[in-house]
Amino acid sequence: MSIEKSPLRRKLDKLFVPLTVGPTLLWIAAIIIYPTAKLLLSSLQFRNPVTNEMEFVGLRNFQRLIFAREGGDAALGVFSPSFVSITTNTVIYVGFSVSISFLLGLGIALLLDKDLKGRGWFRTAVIVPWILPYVMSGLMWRWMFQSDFGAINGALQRLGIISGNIPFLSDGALAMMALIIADVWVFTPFIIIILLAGLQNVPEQLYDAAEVDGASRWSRFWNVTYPFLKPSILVALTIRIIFDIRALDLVWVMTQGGPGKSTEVWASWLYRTAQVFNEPGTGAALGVVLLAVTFAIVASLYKIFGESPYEA
Amino acid sequence: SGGSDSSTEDGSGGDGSDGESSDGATTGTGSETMADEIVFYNAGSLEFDPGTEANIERFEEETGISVEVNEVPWSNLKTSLTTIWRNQDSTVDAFNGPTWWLADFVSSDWLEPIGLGDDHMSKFPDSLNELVQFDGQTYMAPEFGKWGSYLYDQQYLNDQGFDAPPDTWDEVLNQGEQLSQGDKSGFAFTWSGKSVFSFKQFLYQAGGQLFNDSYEPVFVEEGKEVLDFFNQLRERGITPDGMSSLGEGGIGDNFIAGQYATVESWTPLGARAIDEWDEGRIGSAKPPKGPESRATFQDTNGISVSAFSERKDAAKEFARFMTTRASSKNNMLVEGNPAVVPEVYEDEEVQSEYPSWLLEDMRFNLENAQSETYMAQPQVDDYLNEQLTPALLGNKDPEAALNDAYNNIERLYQDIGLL
Amino acid sequence: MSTKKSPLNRLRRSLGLDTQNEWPSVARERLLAYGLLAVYVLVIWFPIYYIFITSIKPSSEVLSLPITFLPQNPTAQNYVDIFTNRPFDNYTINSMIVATTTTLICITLGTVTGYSFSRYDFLGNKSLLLSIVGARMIPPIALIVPFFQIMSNPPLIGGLTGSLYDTRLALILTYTFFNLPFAVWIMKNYFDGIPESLDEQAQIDGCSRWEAFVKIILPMAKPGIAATAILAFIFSWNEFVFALVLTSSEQAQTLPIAVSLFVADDFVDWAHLAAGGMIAALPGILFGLFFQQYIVSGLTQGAVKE
Amino acid sequence: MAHVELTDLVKEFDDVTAVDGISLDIPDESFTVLVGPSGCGKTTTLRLIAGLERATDGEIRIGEDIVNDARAYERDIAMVFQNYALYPHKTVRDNMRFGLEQHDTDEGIITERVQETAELLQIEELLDRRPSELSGGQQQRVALGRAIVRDPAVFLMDEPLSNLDAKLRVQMRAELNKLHEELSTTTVYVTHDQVEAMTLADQIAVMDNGQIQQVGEPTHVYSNPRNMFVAGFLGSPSMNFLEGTLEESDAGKFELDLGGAIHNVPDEFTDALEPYLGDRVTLGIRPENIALNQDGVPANVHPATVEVVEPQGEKTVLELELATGQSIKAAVDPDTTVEMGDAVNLRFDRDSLQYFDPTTGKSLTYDTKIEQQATI
Amino acid sequence: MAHVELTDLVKEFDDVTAVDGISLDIPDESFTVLVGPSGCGKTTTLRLIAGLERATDGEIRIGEDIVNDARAYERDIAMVFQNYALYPHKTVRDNMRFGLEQHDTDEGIITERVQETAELLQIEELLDRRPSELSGGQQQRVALGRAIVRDPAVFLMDEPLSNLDAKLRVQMRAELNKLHEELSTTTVYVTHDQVEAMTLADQIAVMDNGQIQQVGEPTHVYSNPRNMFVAGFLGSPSMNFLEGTLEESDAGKFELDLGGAIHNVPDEFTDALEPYLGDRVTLGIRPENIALNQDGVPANVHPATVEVVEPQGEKTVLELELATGQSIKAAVDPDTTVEMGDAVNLRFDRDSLQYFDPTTGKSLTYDTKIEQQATI
Ligand SMILES: Nc1ncnc2c1ncn2[C@@H]1O[C@H](COP(=O)(O)OP(=O)(O)OP(=O)(O)O)[C@@H](O)[C@H]1O
Ligand SMILES: Nc1ncnc2c1ncn2[C@@H]1O[C@H](COP(=O)(O)OP(=O)(O)OP(=O)(O)O)[C@@H](O)[C@H]1O
Ligand SMILES: [Mg+2]
Ligand SMILES: [Mg+2]
Repeated sequence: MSIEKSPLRRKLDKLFVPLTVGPTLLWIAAIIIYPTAKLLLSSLQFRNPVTNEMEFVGLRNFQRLIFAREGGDAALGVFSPSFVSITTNTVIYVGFSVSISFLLGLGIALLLDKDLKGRGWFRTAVIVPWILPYVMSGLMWRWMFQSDFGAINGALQRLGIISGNIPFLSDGALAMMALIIADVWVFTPFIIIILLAGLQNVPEQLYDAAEVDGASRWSRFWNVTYPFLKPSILVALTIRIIFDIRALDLVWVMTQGGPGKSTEVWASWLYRTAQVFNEPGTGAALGVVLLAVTFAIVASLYKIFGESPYEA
Repeated sequence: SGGSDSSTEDGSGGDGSDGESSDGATTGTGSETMADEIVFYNAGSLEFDPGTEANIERFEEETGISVEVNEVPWSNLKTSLTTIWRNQDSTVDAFNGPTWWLADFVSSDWLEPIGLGDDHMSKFPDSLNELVQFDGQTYMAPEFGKWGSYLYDQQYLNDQGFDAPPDTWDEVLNQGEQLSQGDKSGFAFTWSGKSVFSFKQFLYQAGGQLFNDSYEPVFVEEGKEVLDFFNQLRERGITPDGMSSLGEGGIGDNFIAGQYATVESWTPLGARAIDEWDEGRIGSAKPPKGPESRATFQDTNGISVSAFSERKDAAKEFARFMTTRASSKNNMLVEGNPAVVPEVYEDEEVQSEYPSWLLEDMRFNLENAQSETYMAQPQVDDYLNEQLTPALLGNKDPEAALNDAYNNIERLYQDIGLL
Repeated sequence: MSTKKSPLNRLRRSLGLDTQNEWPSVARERLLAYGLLAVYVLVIWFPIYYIFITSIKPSSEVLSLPITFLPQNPTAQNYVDIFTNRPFDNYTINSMIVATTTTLICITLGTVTGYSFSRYDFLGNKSLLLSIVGARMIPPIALIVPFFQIMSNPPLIGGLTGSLYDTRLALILTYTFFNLPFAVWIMKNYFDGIPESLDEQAQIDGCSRWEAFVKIILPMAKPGIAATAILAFIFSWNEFVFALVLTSSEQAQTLPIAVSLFVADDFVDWAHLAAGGMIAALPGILFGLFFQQYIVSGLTQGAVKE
Repeated sequence: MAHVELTDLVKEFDDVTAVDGISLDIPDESFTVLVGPSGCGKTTTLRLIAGLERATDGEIRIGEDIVNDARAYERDIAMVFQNYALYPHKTVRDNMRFGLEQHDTDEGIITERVQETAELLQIEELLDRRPSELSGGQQQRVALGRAIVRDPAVFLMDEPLSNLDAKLRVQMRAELNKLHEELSTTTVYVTHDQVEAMTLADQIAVMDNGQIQQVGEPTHVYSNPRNMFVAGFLGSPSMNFLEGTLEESDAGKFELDLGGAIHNVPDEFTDALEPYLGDRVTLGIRPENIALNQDGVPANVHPATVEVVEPQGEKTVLELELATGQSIKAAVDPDTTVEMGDAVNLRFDRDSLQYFDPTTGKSLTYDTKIEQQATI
Repeated sequence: MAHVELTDLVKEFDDVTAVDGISLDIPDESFTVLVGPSGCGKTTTLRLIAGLERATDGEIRIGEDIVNDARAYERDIAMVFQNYALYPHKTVRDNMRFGLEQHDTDEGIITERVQETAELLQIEELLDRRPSELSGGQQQRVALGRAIVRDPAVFLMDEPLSNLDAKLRVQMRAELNKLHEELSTTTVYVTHDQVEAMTLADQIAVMDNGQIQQVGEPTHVYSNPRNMFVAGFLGSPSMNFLEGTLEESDAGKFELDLGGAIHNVPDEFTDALEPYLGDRVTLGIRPENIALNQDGVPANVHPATVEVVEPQGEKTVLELELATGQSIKAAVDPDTTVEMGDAVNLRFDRDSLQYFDPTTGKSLTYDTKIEQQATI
């Protein structure tokens, strides 16, 4: 009598892990294997536009992509100039967007975690920029940054801060700044959401313990909030960086990588190469490079933030 | 302009008044074997292509073939098509796009020769025919022109004491300086990420070319002259700050808002200005004469048929129908796109709709437009853009920019075995 | 002491103004927080405001200088236009179906799988998780062509369904693939924060793994699920590139495509684009509000705080 | 080190008044123990002193300062939490170091103090583990260590030994005692363990329902409860209460009619009890003050029947039924050989008798006893 | 209801062997109490029985079945966790209902049982609160309620009363006792409270270091510890140990030379101790078995000086120094009037003497005493 012997329940229970993990694995495997194989294979091929043949070229795509050819611009060393400049753009774009939106998002999340009346409304209000289709946001910002009819020039003039128009999207540095502003605007809510959810996991009593230990606000943040927030920070930063490295919509809609190549980033370059230039091989090679970079970044984020507070 | 417009055009087209014998002749014979539906990919929403829309309606009515129009955002149509065709998919029967995509598509074997004989093609200028033919086969039927035109604010010019717009490069510089006052700029281009197109037409005006017949890039010498001209425009404050602007949305709107004295712009800005401005304020001009000519850059939209289509006959019929003289005229009347058939400019209806000076300049552009087809066009254009933009903005030495572009293109061509 | 229970005090307390029972610094900080949040919301809403007033300006006013921050002649014409000239109802329905279905699949699979990864040591646990997340690290733009191929000629179900090109199902399958790894990962991290002793107590109370999960852990994971759901929804709601290549007509095209159609090669119809954008934004905002409820309820119940 | 003074302190939660106006003087260097039934507000009182809750009303003074508005980290206190509240992500060592680091203690001193404290608490070997790898008692010792490693103005300890076994508990109690003798840090200590309360406290405060019932030296409070609550709360098994009517005997002596048995009231209480003649009065007698007098000797002897015999090791508790039908407990020597059903005579130790007003619960003889003790 | 049998049970964590081969028979309907020092493996043993940990080795049998492979939910047990583990998102009521709902109990019965149990535990008024709004003791009662509301095959309780005040604890203990008498559910109970162990247990198992040291009836184990660990662990203050050399006196009697004082070994132990003549032997005597014999009467009387007087209410504990310099504790009547520095004579109750091997700790006289008890 003491031992329950419902065989079905027992069986289902035994199958818990397979049943919960299986479908997800199958789904992902079913849909990923072919494209990945294709990606890897393509990265070793080159489509010759003249003969229209896919030729096997080994690692030459990577070589062409990353390294300077003989007689290339010596000032830039062994790397291909466009690779260097686009990589620099990407680093600037991702670096600034992610860090600004992270700090901003963290601040807002901490504010929203407070016991405020009407914080539900604030939360919704704060999330909205992220809910708008990126394409629309990108166009909206392009419209905002427009040099004559744009709201930003308009507002700055109205406030008497500037007299002429600033050609935001025509100047390389300004265009990058505009992109970063738009990106921060769009993606900060994501950070807020993830961190807010994470803040729920901080046990209240530890704040008490830390206060009694004499910890200042700052120290309480580092010693109590932060360790419990780490898993969420990991999620937030990882997803944010992965998304931004491959962010295409905003760039494509706002600047198409221009003026010149001053806002060209890996993602737009990949898109341009693979889809516009119809060079699947180089595109795939760039994809593989991007994959490797992403892996490296995620791995190091994992190293920094990967430990759950309850883990030994 | 709405449905009533197009239906009257229909009537007149059906009259056969333009006397093209092939028009309507093939419809009857092919109809038994022909599919009764095709899928047509249009760049952007048809709402902004009322000319095409009106012609499709006529086509459906007259042939009984229904056209499923799939609207694809402009900047991504090529991506869509490339994806589909790389998978040899038969989803698309026909699409509408610019001539400069052709070389790539044709070399990838993605397009079907549309098989329109001289009957049909001879009404287009030779320069245009050259662009759409490869190895003697026609791959695209030209639908309407999109080349640059030169427009000016007549009233402002008069106020400044000019009765005509600048006619030569030198005049552009000299008048421009006087015209640029206060908020106004003397001259503006459409350069949104497409500096290469503006560059090309000035290159032709300077007597240059991108490539010679053996695929060698040859633009550096004349290119320097062009950039020198641009640089002076910028340095003397004739062009607005940050010359690479936001495309028509920026240039055209600013022009209408009264920001510019003269512009080089994509049509149909002229038609818009006529609607929005007081009578007689808008003026048009032929391209300024460069060292060599008054060429403009030939950009034409046309209709092509997919090599993977399973309804090629119907698609070809569609391509033909959309590019008859009647359709061309209809498109121009409905939307204001310059016709690609010279005779259309003589049509009475057209002449009554548009001022004669505008028609004259449009026709002049059609006949004097130049273009080139070359392999790996997107990459080549990208290499040029990449270098030209900083040069145009004054961030890079023009000569260095041109040389870099030259080297990159040369290497590209070496890579793919053309050189 | 009886005064403490007066209605006035109750009111003050419920408004968070009760400095009597609470630290003055907390009350001060609360005011500061209100202030900062208000400023932040104003700033980030300015572009939305601007796009909104653009959408109710007649085209002529949109492009006239000096620009106006209060519309001079507000009009609904742009909205009328986009619904009469464009199938915005279809686009909206497509977006809703695609995003909602994707979200449901992702949170269902994401929660159960994330839970297993959090609680059980099974074979290759860590590396398996890594490969699931790794699958998501492949830049999607690099997969456009193979995805098109799979969808237009689906390998497993192809015989049954035929091509999935230009169907909502194609988008759902694709988006699920892109979101599921993140859903698993976020939920795994979230469950890591819920003490295992509660699972144990549930077992003692007679729950099988399934029951313990569904009845005890799941309700506590609401904020995490809400965050995941929002993530999946927004991704699907906003996705552009795959929607572009996998769909071609209004039977499957989504709002981002619809909005981008207002951009012609050489012309942007700002007024109508703004109106279309506002329409595209609306269901998303409503959805956000809806899920927002879940986050808030998750929080106010103090769900996970021990 | 500091003197702590609570004046009319009130703390309300939404609909609960957890602390309902308590005033308590905690002298510098004293060891004050709070006892009281579960939910009476002990933890809340500690949290108010700590500065973790803000007082709804009243005043808290530490040293010279009114600290109502000071937050916990400004108050220089150390606290042992009832539920430990260890940092799960820190090792035991780091849990203990943390408070010292916050107070900018020298690295050398930190290491030394942590080591010393760990030895004291017998947790040296656990220093590198995380809380999740510890048993309940081990966690509790870490929580205690985290507090005593510091040198604060006030220690607050909330049932810090509740999860330890008796032996360890005795050791720890002794260590705490020694520690307090050495450092003389003002300490407020919550416990539900009688022995802890008795042995550690300089003063004991008995709380009930958010209010303080009595404050004083532990033995004093134990022997002289002010009311039935205190009398009943302290001591285990708790004091027996027998209610009866107070009458004057023919001999002019007072006696309590327990309804079937007569209890003679000692003479010294006559004055105090006089006003209650004819009223109901409750007699209180602790189990350990009841002797089994099987030989049957004089006054205040009540016959009873043994109902339950409960050997508890060091003593044996008997449950007995008086002739009046009332039930009463007695704690006797473990050697005592009685069995269920045995008839015995109970002798109440007359020095330990207490009398209460059964309606208000107030002790009627408190003042008399205090006076007596003073005169001795 | 079921009989539980543990055989050679082992549980290893990464580098700790928490349970190190224990065998224990828990008869059906019995109330078995596990006691032992902090960290000795009590909780782990409960968790093994519950099915929350998987045994590294050994066998667990509940009723007829070997349940090593059965999961917790299949074992039909109810458990009170040391750290409560209340569902934070459920009200007290729902915390209590949940287990019943899981076992498909009738709605009517659920409501009734929850109400009854809440009354029993005095938490009726808290039923609609959430755990975070409860005091420590209240939470613990909810945790207890959640278990006893059910009717499982086995109850496992891990220090379920540790956070309650003495009075409530006595009440709860009585309720648990009553409950067990009514339902007779097999119960395994961990406590560090001597009194709880003594009063509740049918059998008591003393653990140390992951091993069981002794099992038996509580009073039996208390009076007849098998080794010094058990002897020292049970009882508070704990047993005094005095080490000396066993010698034979001229009179042929055995005596222990404590180094300055001589202790006479009762005759009945002569046989048992014979092999140890000339060796070191430890004498054990509980504090409550030491009487202050200030009048100076016969044998086994040791002069000592009072060092500390610790009144604990129901008794007073004295720390004394023997003439040999050894320290010893005695528990005496609270009335006893001694003061620090007083010289007293101690009399060890001869029936309560124990002798141990100081190196192995084994009791030398266990068997003799058991025999004696058997013959009486
Ligand atoms: N998850 C774990 N990982 C590693 N060691 C553990 C773990 N759980 C318990 N231990 C160790 O196993 C030993 C036994 O622990 P257990 O919790 O059973 O002790 P206990 O007898 O219940 O003690 P207490 O009375 O202090 O609660 C302890 O030394 C403890 O530190
Ligand atoms: N955050 C809170 N919200 C609402 N009520 C609370 C809260 N904290 C405590 N209480 C209530 O206040 C009263 C006093 O609680 P407190 O924790 O001070 O009791 P305690 O004396 O420490 O009890 P225990 O001995 O059981 O720990 C209890 O009735 C408790 O339920
Ligand atoms: Mg408490
Ligand atoms: Mg334990």
